Amino acid sequence: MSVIKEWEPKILVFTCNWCTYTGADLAGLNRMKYPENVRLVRVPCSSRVNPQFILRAFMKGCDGVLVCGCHPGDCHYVSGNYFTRRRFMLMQRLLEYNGVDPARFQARWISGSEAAKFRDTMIRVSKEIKALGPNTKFREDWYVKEAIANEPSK
Amino acid sequence: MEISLNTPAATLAEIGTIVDKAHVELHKCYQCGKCTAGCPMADSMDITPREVIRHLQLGLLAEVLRCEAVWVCASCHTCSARCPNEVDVAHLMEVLRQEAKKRNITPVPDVDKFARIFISNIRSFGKSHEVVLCASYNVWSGHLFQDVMTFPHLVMNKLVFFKPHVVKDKTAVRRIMDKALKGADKA
Amino acid sequence: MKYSYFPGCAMKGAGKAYDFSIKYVTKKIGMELLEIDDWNCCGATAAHSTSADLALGLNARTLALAEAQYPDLEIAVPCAACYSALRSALFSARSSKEKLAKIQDLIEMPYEGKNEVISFLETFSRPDAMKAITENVVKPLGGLKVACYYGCLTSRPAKIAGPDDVENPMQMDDIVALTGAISVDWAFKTECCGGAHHVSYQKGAVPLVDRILRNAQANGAEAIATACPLCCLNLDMRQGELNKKNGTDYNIPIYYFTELLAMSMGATPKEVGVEKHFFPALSLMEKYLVKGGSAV
Amino acid sequence: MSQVNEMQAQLRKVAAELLENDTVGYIIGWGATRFPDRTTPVFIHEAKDADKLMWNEYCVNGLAKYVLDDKIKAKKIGICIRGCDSRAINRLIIDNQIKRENVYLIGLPCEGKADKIKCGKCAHKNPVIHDVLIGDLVAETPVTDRFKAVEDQEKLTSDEKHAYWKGVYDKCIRCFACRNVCPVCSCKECFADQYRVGWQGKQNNSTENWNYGLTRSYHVGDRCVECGECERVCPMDLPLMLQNRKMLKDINELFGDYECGLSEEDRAPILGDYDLSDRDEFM
Amino acid sequence: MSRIGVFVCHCGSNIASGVHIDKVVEAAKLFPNVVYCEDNKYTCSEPGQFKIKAAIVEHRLDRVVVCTCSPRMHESTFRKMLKGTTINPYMLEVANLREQCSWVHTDKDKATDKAISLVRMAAAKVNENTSLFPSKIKVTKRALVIGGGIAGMQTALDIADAGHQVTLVEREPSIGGKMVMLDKTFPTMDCSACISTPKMVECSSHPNITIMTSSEVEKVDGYIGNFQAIIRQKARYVDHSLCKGCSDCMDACPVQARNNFDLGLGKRKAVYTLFPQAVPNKAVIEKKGASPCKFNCPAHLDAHGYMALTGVGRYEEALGVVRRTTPFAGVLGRVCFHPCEENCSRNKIDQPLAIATVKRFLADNARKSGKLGKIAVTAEPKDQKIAIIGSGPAGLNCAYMLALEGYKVTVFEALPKPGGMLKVGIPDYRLDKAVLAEEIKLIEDMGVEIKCNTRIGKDISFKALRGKGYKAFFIAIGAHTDSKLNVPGEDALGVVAGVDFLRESNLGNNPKPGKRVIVVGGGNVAMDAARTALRLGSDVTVLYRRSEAEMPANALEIDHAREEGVKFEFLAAPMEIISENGKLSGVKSIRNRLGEPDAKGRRSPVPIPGSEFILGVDTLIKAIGQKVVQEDLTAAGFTLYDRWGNIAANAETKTELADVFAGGDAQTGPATVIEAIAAGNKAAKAIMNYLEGTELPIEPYLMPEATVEADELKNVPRAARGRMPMIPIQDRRSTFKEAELGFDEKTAVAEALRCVNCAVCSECRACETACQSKAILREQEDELITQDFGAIVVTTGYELIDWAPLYGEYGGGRYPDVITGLQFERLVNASGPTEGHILRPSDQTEPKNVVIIKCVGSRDENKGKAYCSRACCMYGAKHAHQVLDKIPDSRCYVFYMDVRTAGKGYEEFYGRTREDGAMYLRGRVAKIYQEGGKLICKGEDSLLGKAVTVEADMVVLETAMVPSPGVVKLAGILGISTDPDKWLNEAHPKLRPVETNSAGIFLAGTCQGPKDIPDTVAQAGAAAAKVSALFSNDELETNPMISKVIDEKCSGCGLCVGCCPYTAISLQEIEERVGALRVKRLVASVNHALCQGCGACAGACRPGAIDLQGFSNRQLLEEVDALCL
Repeated sequence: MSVIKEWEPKILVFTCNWCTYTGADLAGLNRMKYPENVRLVRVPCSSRVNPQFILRAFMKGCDGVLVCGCHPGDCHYVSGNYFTRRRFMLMQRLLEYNGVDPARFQARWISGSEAAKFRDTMIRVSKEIKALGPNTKFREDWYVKEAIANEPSK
Repeated sequence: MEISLNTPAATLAEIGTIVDKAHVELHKCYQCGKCTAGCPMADSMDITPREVIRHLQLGLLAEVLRCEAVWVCASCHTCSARCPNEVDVAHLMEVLRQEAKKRNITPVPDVDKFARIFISNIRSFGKSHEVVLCASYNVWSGHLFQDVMTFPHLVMNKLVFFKPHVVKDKTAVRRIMDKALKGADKA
Repeated sequence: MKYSYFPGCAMKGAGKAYDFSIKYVTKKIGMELLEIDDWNCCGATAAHSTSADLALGLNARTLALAEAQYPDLEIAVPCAACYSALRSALFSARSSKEKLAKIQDLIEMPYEGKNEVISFLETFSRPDAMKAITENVVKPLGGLKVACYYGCLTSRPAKIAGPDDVENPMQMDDIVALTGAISVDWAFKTECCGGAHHVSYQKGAVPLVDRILRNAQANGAEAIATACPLCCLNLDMRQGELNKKNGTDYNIPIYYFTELLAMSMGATPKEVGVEKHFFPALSLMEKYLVKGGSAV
Repeated sequence: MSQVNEMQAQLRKVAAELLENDTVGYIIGWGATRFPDRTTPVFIHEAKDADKLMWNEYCVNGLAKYVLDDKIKAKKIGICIRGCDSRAINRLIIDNQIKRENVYLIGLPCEGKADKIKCGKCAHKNPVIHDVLIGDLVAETPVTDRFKAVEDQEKLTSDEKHAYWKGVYDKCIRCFACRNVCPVCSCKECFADQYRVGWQGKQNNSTENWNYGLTRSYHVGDRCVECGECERVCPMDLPLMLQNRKMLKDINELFGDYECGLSEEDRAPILGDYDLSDRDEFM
Repeated sequence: MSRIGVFVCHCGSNIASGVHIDKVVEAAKLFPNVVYCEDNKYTCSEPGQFKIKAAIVEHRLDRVVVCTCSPRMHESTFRKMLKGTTINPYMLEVANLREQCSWVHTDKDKATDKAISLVRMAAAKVNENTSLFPSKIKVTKRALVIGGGIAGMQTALDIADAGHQVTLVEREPSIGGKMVMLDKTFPTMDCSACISTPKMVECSSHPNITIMTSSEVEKVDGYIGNFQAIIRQKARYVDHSLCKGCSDCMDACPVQARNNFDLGLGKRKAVYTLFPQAVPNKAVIEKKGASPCKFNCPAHLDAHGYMALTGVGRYEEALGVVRRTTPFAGVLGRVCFHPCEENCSRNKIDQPLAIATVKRFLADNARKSGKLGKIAVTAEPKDQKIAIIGSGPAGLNCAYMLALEGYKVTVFEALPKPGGMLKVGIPDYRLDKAVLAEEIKLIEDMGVEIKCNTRIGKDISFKALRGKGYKAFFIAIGAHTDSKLNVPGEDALGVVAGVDFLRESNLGNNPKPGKRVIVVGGGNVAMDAARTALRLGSDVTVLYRRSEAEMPANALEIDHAREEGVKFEFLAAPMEIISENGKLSGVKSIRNRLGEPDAKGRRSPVPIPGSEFILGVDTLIKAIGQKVVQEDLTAAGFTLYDRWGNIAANAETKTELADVFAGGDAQTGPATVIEAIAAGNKAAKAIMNYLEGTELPIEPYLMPEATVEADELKNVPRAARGRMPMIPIQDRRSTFKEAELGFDEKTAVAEALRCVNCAVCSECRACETACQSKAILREQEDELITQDFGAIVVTTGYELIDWAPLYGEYGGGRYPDVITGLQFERLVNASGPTEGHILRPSDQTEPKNVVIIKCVGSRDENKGKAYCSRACCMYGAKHAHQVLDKIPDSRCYVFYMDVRTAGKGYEEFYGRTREDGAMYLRGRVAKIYQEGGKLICKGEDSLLGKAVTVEADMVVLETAMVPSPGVVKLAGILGISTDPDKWLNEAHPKLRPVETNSAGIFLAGTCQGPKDIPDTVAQAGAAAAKVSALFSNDELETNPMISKVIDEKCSGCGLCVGCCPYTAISLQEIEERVGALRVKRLVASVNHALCQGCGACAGACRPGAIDLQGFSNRQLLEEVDALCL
């Protein structure tokens, strides 16, 4: 019981540099609060995100992954997010088909001005993931253990 | 008198279902009045076709169902053809007529009467028959002598028959009509 | 050139001249019309303003009969009102499977919405028909100025009626031109004549006829050709009346476009029943037929 | 059977001519093995050897991918193709792996082979392209249950799904046979071999296997020609098409009916293209 | 092993207050490869940066992680800082501890954990960073501006003033665009021309601006700073280096063409300048090709040319045009079967022009007035002698052409009279031989010698003539013997050949046919024979084996024959000639029916067994075809024939003997006069080539046919073809007087004016004569010019929507007095068709009641466009003002939906217009119709709630703006995008309004969307500024964080190519070793100038063969791994 209390999920958020990352910065500027368990990885465009990154994250013990980009039509690179849309609609279904809970992998459009939407999304997602508990599926505990072992402790 | 625009949600919902039946999106209308301008019957209407739409936009359903315009409409579809915003006014008028009928509101009784007679005429013969039609209409509506002067002409030129043509399978036709009219009021 | 034929109620009554002239012309040009057995009334405006299903049911029945009797023939319809009513039924049948099922259940007959419904403007303006007509014109109406009046229901709603042009259709003009008559360019080709309102709402309907006649007159028309018994009746019946009431001097006899065809193909005005019109229409024809005769 | 024998005779005749008049450098086809119910891919270089070509219900192997081994392409390659092979060939053409003019396609309409799993859901028994046709076209039987298995799988709960695939990938030995035989796997260097970059770990455990399997099905998913070779060659008899067809099914639902490799100028692979009107679930 | 330094920033208390900095530092020290870590109050500050630099040196760091605010804030700062150190600026990662950690979290411990993890991610990533170096691309400092409207001119001027070269490309013959068409500009009402023409002049005189009018951009390759454009300079048919801009050519031009600049309200010449102040002020010729009449004439006579000249009463010039090709105007005018008329575009609306008859008029007119004159030979005399055998149309025309070139020509004729078939084949009632004689005389007067009664083979031979010094020969002996019927009894007395019969009668040896004459055949000879026999008093029946429809004779001939009383027996063929004691008595014939069409589509006759019948006859004339008489030539030593017995010569009239040429019937078999003339002309050219050793084209110069579609003619007023007067029928039956009398002057001119000028330019060449500076280039062709550019500005502007097909209720274009706003501008414009008087196009009267309708095509998704065209409200008001201002006691009604006056002084202007008395009615007009000369507008005043009608004299439709035609094509060429309405897309609606998504390509003006002049000019300036900024450097530094292909991994599948929005990726061939051999294969390659570094390609590439530098797969995977710890 107490373990669960302690437990914080690890949530990876890929964000495009021009919209969502900006939105996140804006959220910061406005001192909006959201859970600590989300970590952003900055990429130039959501279309940069190779779906294999997501598999990798789950393998290595991530509990939830989110891909965020500009709204369709607003892509800084004209059309990138249209590719994102197709890739991850299919990837999401494939993961679900393989037994990964759809909540664990999601994609969202968040523009540079939508700080509030960014915050709300983060809060919601982390709540959902937390509710789901640690991801056991598609995850190699051995890696995680190893990794922690390798971490020089003090 | 002052009009309140705090229309109850129920009414708005009603309007919603009505316009949906006519596949009309009220918000599209920006009140240019091209419908009214082109309407051949506009002169005889109490409120113009544009105003019919306007009333609905404002949620004033009762007024619309009460108005004559809906019944004066000759269903020539000129309005719909010319509307810049693809609002099918004519179709809407038709749906409104049906709705009004459901509520037994018939502000232009003659038009309604004629329709009823026409339909009962079909019920009895399966085909409509001018003499019976006009005769009974005149009796019903009280315009006893409307167009009687034309009658001799019709007769002389054998343009009318006294023995109506009749559908063989009358019952079939009736069954269809009854089925169809279930809900809508029977003629 | 073979069609199944839906005459419609009017053809047995006021529209006799229309009926006759169609029969005459089609016979001349070798177009075969097979009347649908036991067809019923289309319900006209009365039906669809009462209930959509009523209009649907009545017309679906006729269509179903046609489909059963002449599976591979298009249905030719002379009366604009019937044409419109039948077409809308056809369209809703084709709109969706659900709708079709609903219809079948309503009329309790098999029906698939196969056969096209077309007007006589359409049948006659098809190339082979046009050709046949040209070949059969023996007494051209040389120079008769005709205003072709299409009325509402052959042109609107456009997606139902499928006219060549909603505001300024030319089909009838082209056909009439074959008779040697000159179709005038006027503005009221597709304006409404008032339809059934002439019975049930006269005070509103009569001015419409007035407007139509005025514009025809202003554009130099000597005659008006129609493609609908009701239009014809209204324009015809009211003309004299208007002259009396408003002191107008309209002198524009009303014909069915098929009457003009028939006469140019050798039918005598009497045969066609030209003298049966309310507004005297015989003399004009006699005048022109003679002229035309000599022109050959 | 006689029908088939006629075809075999015709095939040999045609092959001999092609080699004779030097239309092709050699012909890839099926040849006999010492087992009566097995054939093996053969490369016929001389007219006199044309009689080594076989055509019978045991001609199971897909041949398309062999054309990739010829790097020099000195001469046209003659190759025997059934419906599935022909789609594979188209695939290779679309992916710029071969040029149409470098291959001479000997079409063989195919009623289905001994391998029922491979041929079970075959929607294209006749070659969709060919230069010469042996025998007559056969009637196609429309496939109604293309995605049946996938749909059943989808009905499972997510735990059941996971359990099922875990079971599958526990078995996998990552021999890469599926990849090596796949006509769609035409990469110069497969991600799965790029340990340095880190797409794929060396460790042998179900997660790595799974990572491999899932990634592979994602990579071929929008281009799979459904020849079923991967499944056929899998030494562990893993249900690989069940994985591949999932993406095909989604593509069909999301982006309209889609069968890959039906023509030389197929529409761009789903993932290499987009449409403004695509469905949006990420709002 | 890399050496990473980590620098944690307090950012004052911004970070420190939310995160335990010390813990972070401690943790960071233990990360792999981290050799140094320190914290810092303000890392971004001067001292902060200095400390980093110091640490780099001290600890030999090779990469740096800065843990501070958002990289969007200071990444660039630290990159700049690193420039001055041993570390490459791209060996830097920034961990965002402020915006995304300290500021957004409350629990300091948790925040600290997150911070540590963020730093770990950054460290892991930076470990995989590689040094990156920006590359440079050179900039061509020349701008291409497409579209010479006000936007284009302004942009060009601003760029040019900044000192850069500009090429301004305009599709029309002059720059100026729409603005110069306007009269006044709202709200200031200053004269549009007065403010725009100076700009035009400035453009043309600016040293840095090259103006290319009548030009279009054909193709554009390359990328920012380095575009190559191919520009098509369309043929103008005028050498602008010579043209002085005087209007002599225009005065000379007989063609009245539609004036597009006045939107059809006025006329202009085929050679024209767009408008008086045009820049450049040089003439251009509108030439759509060769008019059908000319194109389809075997000899390509300039029919259009002489029709045009006739139309304006310049008959002698017109005749001159005919004589460019042949002296036989009078003859052709009578006997030609005129394929010109068959192909006349008038056929599509009423009847063809009577081209031949007008030609006849020209000749007859010249004769009557004695102006037939002589034909001057300008060429200097040459001494080569040429012999022509046969004085038919072919021979004589050949002689004519050669004589024009100054050669010595002798024509040898076997018969006593020259003219060949013209003389002995065609009866007098069709062709008055006096006319023929006079036109032959013209040729003789040019020095051509015609020797009659001189038969080749008998009196002369090639050998002898060569001996006499003749250098070349043209055989044109025609086909003067008949084909046989091949039926029994054919040679009975009384059976004569059509050609012989006609010859006899034409030479005046008046033959005596019997009472009952039967002519067998259906060609023109048959008709001539029949009508001749009829005139000689016989009762004539024509026997033809097919039906009338198949008769080769031309229809008019048949009609005339019938009128005159010739009888016809169709579908009947002779089987046997019956004669009693050697004298012809009857012909046994059989009925035919028509069988299946043969190869030529002609239905061949099939005899009906047992349908034989006998016709009594005294004379039977065979007219079923002619053959060449071979005996004479054979005797003369010429023996080359084809299998039909015609002289064997190729399309260029060359025979196998180098010096012998042949043409006309003799070569082709029986054909027409005009074909013979064509052959003669060709032969003449061939002979000249032979004599001069040149290889000039044999056929006359001819452009592609300029066909006109019926709907282009639908507004052309109908006019019946001129009637041909004829002599009384009884005279026709009995005498040989010419049956057709020809046109009088009035009819001829009227007929000529029916011409619809298919090709616009009639090629009459009047301009060539008129132009003193010889600037006209008749045969000019389009020219393709390739040039390099550094930037492109698109300023293609707008068009007005074609409202007519959309608005049937407004008359669909059938009412001339329903006009568009732009047409109104032309009407009120002092330099317009009415010199500024507002007059109704229909009757040129001043309208008193004018209705203005706004939003026609705009805000109408049903019929037109959903959008608002922005400018209409204002120029609508302007038009209303102008009507009320210019027309005394006029009234103006404006139907509007809304009045949108967002602009300086706009609302006030609208107010003034109302003050002027404009009546504003809120509502759309539903219908405009004509009744008694009035245009009746039905609308609703929606404020009154009543339907209203206005009786107007003129209606002005303020129609929607749409992108100018061809913009979609251009967008394709430039690789830029358009919106659903085809307006060009800007890169960002708010922040990058004049850029496109392709770097280096900019937009200005209405090509981007509807706007008024001030906005347009502002945008033009903005675009110019962008271009100037681009040109301010000699080189562009490209962002090095772009995609890179690893060839070994790339299989060249091309998936990435489709993913790139900048078309930066292409497949390139590389060579690589396979065993012993080198083989070529395709791999992707990235254009570093085009790539913007989005990484869509890297996200798509399955084997990771294409990777994004700075965000490589390796880097991101490491970052992910680190995050998961």
